[in-house]
Amino acid sequence: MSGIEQRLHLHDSDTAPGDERADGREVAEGLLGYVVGLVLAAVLTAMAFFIAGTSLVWQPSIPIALFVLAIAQMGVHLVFFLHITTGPDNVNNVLALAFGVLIVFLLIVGSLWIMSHLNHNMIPMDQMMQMQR
Amino acid sequence: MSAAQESIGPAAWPEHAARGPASKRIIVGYGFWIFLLSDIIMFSAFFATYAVLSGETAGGPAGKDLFHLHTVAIETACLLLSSFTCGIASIGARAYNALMYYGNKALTALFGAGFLALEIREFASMVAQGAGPTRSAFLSAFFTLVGCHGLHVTLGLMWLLTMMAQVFAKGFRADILRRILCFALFWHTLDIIWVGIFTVVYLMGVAP
Amino acid sequence: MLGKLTWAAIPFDQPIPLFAAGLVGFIIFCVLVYVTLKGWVPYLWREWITSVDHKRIGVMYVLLAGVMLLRGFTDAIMMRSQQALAFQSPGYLPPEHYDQIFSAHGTLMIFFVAMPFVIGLMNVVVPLQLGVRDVAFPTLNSVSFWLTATGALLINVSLVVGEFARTGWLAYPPLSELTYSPGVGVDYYLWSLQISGVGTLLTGVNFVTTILKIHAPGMTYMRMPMFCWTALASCLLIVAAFPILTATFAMLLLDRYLGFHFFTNEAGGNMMMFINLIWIWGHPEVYILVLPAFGVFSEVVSTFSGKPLFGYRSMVMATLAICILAFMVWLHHFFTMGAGADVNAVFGVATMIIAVPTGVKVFSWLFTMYGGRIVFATPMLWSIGFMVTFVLGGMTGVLLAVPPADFVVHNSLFLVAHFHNVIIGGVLFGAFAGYTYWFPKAFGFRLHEGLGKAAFWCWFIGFYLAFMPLYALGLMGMTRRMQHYDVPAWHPWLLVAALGAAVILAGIACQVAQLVVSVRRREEFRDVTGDPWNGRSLEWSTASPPPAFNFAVLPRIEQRDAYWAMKQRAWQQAEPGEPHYEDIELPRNSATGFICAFFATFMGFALIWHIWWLVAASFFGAFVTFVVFAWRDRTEDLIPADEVARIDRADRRARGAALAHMQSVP
Amino acid sequence: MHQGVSSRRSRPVTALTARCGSLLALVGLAACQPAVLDPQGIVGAAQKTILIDSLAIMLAIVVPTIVATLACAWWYRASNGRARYLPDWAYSGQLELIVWAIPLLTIMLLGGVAWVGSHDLDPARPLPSKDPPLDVQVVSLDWKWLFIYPGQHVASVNHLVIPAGIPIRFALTSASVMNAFFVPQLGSMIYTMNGMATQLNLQADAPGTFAGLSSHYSGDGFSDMHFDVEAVTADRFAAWVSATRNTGATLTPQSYAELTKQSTNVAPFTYRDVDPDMFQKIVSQVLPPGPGPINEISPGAARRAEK
Ligand code: HEA
Ligand code: HEA
Ligand code: CUA
Ligand SMILES: [Cu+2]
Repeated sequence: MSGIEQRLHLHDSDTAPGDERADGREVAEGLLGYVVGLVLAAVLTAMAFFIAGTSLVWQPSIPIALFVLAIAQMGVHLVFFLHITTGPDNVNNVLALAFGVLIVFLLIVGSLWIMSHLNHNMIPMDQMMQMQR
Repeated sequence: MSAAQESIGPAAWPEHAARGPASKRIIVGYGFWIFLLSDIIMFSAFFATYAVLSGETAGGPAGKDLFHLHTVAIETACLLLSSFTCGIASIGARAYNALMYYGNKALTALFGAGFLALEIREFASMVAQGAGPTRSAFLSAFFTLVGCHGLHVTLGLMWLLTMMAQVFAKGFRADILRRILCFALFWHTLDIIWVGIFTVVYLMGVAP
Repeated sequence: MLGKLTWAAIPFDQPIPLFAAGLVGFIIFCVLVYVTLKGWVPYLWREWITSVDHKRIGVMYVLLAGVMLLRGFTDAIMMRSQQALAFQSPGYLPPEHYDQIFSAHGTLMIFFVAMPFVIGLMNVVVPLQLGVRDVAFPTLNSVSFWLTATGALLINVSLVVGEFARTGWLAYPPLSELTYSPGVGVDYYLWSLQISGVGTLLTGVNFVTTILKIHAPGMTYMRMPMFCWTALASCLLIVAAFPILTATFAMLLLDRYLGFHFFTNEAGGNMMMFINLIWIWGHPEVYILVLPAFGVFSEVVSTFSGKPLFGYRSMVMATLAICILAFMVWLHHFFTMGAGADVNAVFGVATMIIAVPTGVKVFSWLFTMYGGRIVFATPMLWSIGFMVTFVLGGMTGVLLAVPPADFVVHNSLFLVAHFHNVIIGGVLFGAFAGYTYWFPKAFGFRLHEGLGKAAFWCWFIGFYLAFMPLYALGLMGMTRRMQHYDVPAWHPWLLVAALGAAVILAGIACQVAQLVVSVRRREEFRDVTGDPWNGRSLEWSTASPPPAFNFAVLPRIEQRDAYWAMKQRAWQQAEPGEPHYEDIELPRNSATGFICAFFATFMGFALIWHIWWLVAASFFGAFVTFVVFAWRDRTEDLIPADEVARIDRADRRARGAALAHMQSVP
Repeated sequence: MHQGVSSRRSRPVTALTARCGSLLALVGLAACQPAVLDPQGIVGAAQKTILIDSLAIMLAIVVPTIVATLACAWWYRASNGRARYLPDWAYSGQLELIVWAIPLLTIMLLGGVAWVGSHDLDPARPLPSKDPPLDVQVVSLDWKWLFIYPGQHVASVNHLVIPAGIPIRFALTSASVMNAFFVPQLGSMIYTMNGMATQLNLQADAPGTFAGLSSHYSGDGFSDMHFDVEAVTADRFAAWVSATRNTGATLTPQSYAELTKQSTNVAPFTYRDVDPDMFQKIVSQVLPPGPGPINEISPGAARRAEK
């Protein structure tokens, strides 16, 4: 047991991203984590594919639902596969992730906002004239 | 400096830094994590471009006319399973269980290759229909975003095979274990990006 | 076989560039021959080219910046003289040549002068300030450097073989698309920046990891010197911004090489998306440059005032605020594209908010000087010159951030004046301050003070002469990038600006002379104590130049301004006993960086000229290099404890004597 | 305000002499041509005010900062025995508060100016006026400007005639690469881009001639992309229109295709008649974008071909 632990180099108060918690879990426990992750991810994926193809859901809400499912699934991957948690040993990993997510958010939302305004102000003339009428 | 001044930020900070340099495994893992974040940001630029250009079909086919969701579903399954086996392989590596390692890495490679084959087939059929990347801005953005992910998977496969050879030649040495950690991070991240792709490109592309 | 490459690529019909390039080529050739004849090649190979020592790599970065100065400044002088002459006349540079010059000037100055300079300073200083032996990934560091050098090389090759872009330093489409720029100029631009961009990104990753994960014991975040904080912020910006540049350029490349339609006029392409994306990178880029300079000033002002930095926590917060805000303002570069009042207003206000943390920094430096005992050494002169100049440039920046004001000065020489005002007054002055401040640390002797001061005054005066007229010209309606003009009122101002560039030239001459004189009289300027300025942070606690392992024993840090505190304690207590020396492991030299860059150079060149077999061959070469590198068994060399002890004892003796001396003369 | 533009451009002899006269006058004025600071229209005037106001607000703290820096550096020089040395003083709560508060308050003020200003002076916003605006459609080409008057069915190249005192509603596009339309004395510039139409509203308050130019670099011929704006009285404008309707060619897809080819220093000329959908056809890309350089191998070769 402690042999493994030593080889795992997990004695620091810090963990590398992707490392599992250093409390000396068994291999089986590690497996369990991946299985749970796999099942959750599979369920979320199935839901997403189902919603996209169904007419049971109120149509305008579909994109939002898909977004939420995607974010949930990314969360599942982060926690169960990449082992990013909120523990104190993970602070730096989470902060870096938060910074990355912030940039991604600014980039995508900012671009879409700007481009939609630009495109709106720059529709070809025939459409513009129709609008003025 | 008073203690009050010091305690900005999470309590863990000063404590861990107080011990001097972190271990090599943590340094390598963290560095690679930062690199992956930059990769995700690069993808987000392609995502933003795709979102902006997705309506610009220039009279050509739109997503609805081109995408086959069942192929995408199989692709998704392939990647998800490969992510799973990759995780198991990592456990195997850390338990020094060669069989567990090789077996699962081989499965990972197999699923990855399956994914790639499906993707290449999809691309080829689109090009054959005259819906290649030069047809419209929408298709340029589509091929670039999805293709960039595919390129990452390809590079990942090259890396994976190199790693298997390395373990074979050198055994589970500390530096090899660090690389296995990085590869696992890389592979899982590709899966996360794929979640974005199948949601934004395929599902939203065909959703009414 | 050779793709698009033919003899026509060499501009035989343009004597000026051909001659200039020939001359440079000849000089390089002579240097190479001289070095070989002197038998220095093995030394260079062992100690520099394959070195993975952060100090050596840092010096090479600064050297690269210095060499690129030659071209960047030549371009600047040519532009200034062309505009001085081109009143109602075509001047001496035809448009297709002039257009290459300003594009090359902007590209070189930003990517291959300013970037390598600040990255070089970070390389030399950050691990020393953190009290550690190296960066997180030493070999990667060498790869970064050599990839940057590859980019610089490719741009300079474009002088002789083919042409450079004629699109401005950001290559807006559709002008940069194949239809409107069918030549290889844009391809040179794109590939050299893609390759060097990878290098820069890796540097960013490397330093973020270093600063967050590798410290001497006790070096908590709140005890790090300010320069480390700004380097961290700058590298976070690199990590977040450069991938966007890579993606954007990749799309333009796909348009040009494979007929995609991202930014073309046809098939639904949208050039506005390029402009949007390039500025999401471009705005953070200017803070990538200026933040490390802010760090340098913090160190310099505090050292030469003999006081700790005022408001350290505020400074840290301001740095992080700038780091985040940098990503929320990019639209201010295209207010005039027509996104509408709301978008413009939001981004205009967001832009101005950056003036708040920047102002906090300025005031903190001011209060650091307050109550100090200020020594006007050259680094301090640069810092004061900066505080005066940068404040003006920042102010005009805020003016540009007011959308209705920007509507009449956008793209004018007013804008050109703004950014030279902040870049020269901020980044370059910072680089020069850092250069004179840390030079003795890196080489073991100081730079000549008199010439340094002369250089400062030439630069300072030359800057105002060269760029204040541009503010006036901007308000007089003169746009940037004009090859000639017919308005008489502009002419006198442009003559003054040309004069200013000449004064700057004198400043650069002083700097060259300073370097030559200092090297020749190095024994006279020798720094035996390792602490020539009565410094405060850890880099001064080791020898100059530092041994390969930086610190014989990792220092223990108990408070901010760690070395200052150690000196205080040393004065109070008797000399503590000798530390316990241990064996030190250092990363081995590696040719990986150089070989990778070698293949990258060929790959870039082959891509530019469509020589596909060479592309494949060099890609394969680079891959093999990596695998070979990954296959090494021994990655570290051991320095035995006796050796460490021997080196360290000499330093401790010299330092002890110096401390005693300092104490006797308070 | 009258000022000389291209004397290298070929012009009718009378215009040339007039121009020479004004040139001489200008040289007499020496080096002063305060374009942006001498606005001749309501938009420009408002922008000038905003510019000066913002500058004044900022100078009010920037100048003291500079003075304080120099004073502080001088007083605390090491050789000044009278200055008090505070080797450990590095923190003061009050000062820190002030340090954040001063720029913050300034920026709140300026931010207000920016917010209101960018709404009031949005280029797409119609100008207040009792007269209906005149529509002008602007097309930037390699390397010249085409001005189409849809209501009058005429067009001109490199010369813009507008009635003074009446708002002009511009719709702008580009035949090839990006440019920006800018008349410094009238105010706001705006980009022109192929496949899109941007909007701009300007007005000249009184008759006069103003310099206009492209303020976005567009390639080798860029420096010559300037034009004159002639603001005239309503009567003279009507006279100009009817004179124009009687001379020159008509602007058809064919003559437009000819115009899109790269050329520099095109002397101003006019079109007697214009296809009413011309601008829309350009914007919606029914008419293809300009071809760019033809058969270029190297810059030198292109130049040789030009000669
Ligand atoms: C870091 C950025 C940087 C720097 C330092 C400079 C420095 C100078 N620049 Fe540059 N400039 C740009 C960035 C920079 N510029 C950019 C981005 C553009 C826009 C390009 C475009 O339009 O696309 C531009 C455009 C530009 C123009 C074009 C204006 C126009 O569009 O009409 C002109 C005109 O004269 C000009 C002049 C000068 C001059 C005279 C200097 C000189 O004052 C300064 C020369 C100084 C040096 C060369 C010193 C630097 C040297 C070192 C740092 C190394 C020292 C090393 C050792 C001692 C070891 N610049
Ligand atoms: C190192 C480089 C650098 C730095 C630090 C800055 C700093 C700033 N820049 Fe600049 N900028 C450039 C480099 C830089 N810029 C370049 C290269 C371009 C043009 C690129 C191109 O088009 O080619 C450009 C262009 C540019 C534009 C686009 C203009 C246009 O295209 O029309 C704008 C507009 O908002 C702008 C604004 C600002 C602002 C608000 C700051 C602020 O960060 C400044 C903050 C500092 C201060 C304000 C001074 C100190 C503060 C005080 C003393 C406090 C009190 C003061 C107040 C409250 C006002 N810049
Ligand atoms: Cu550019 Cu619309
Ligand atoms: Cu900016």
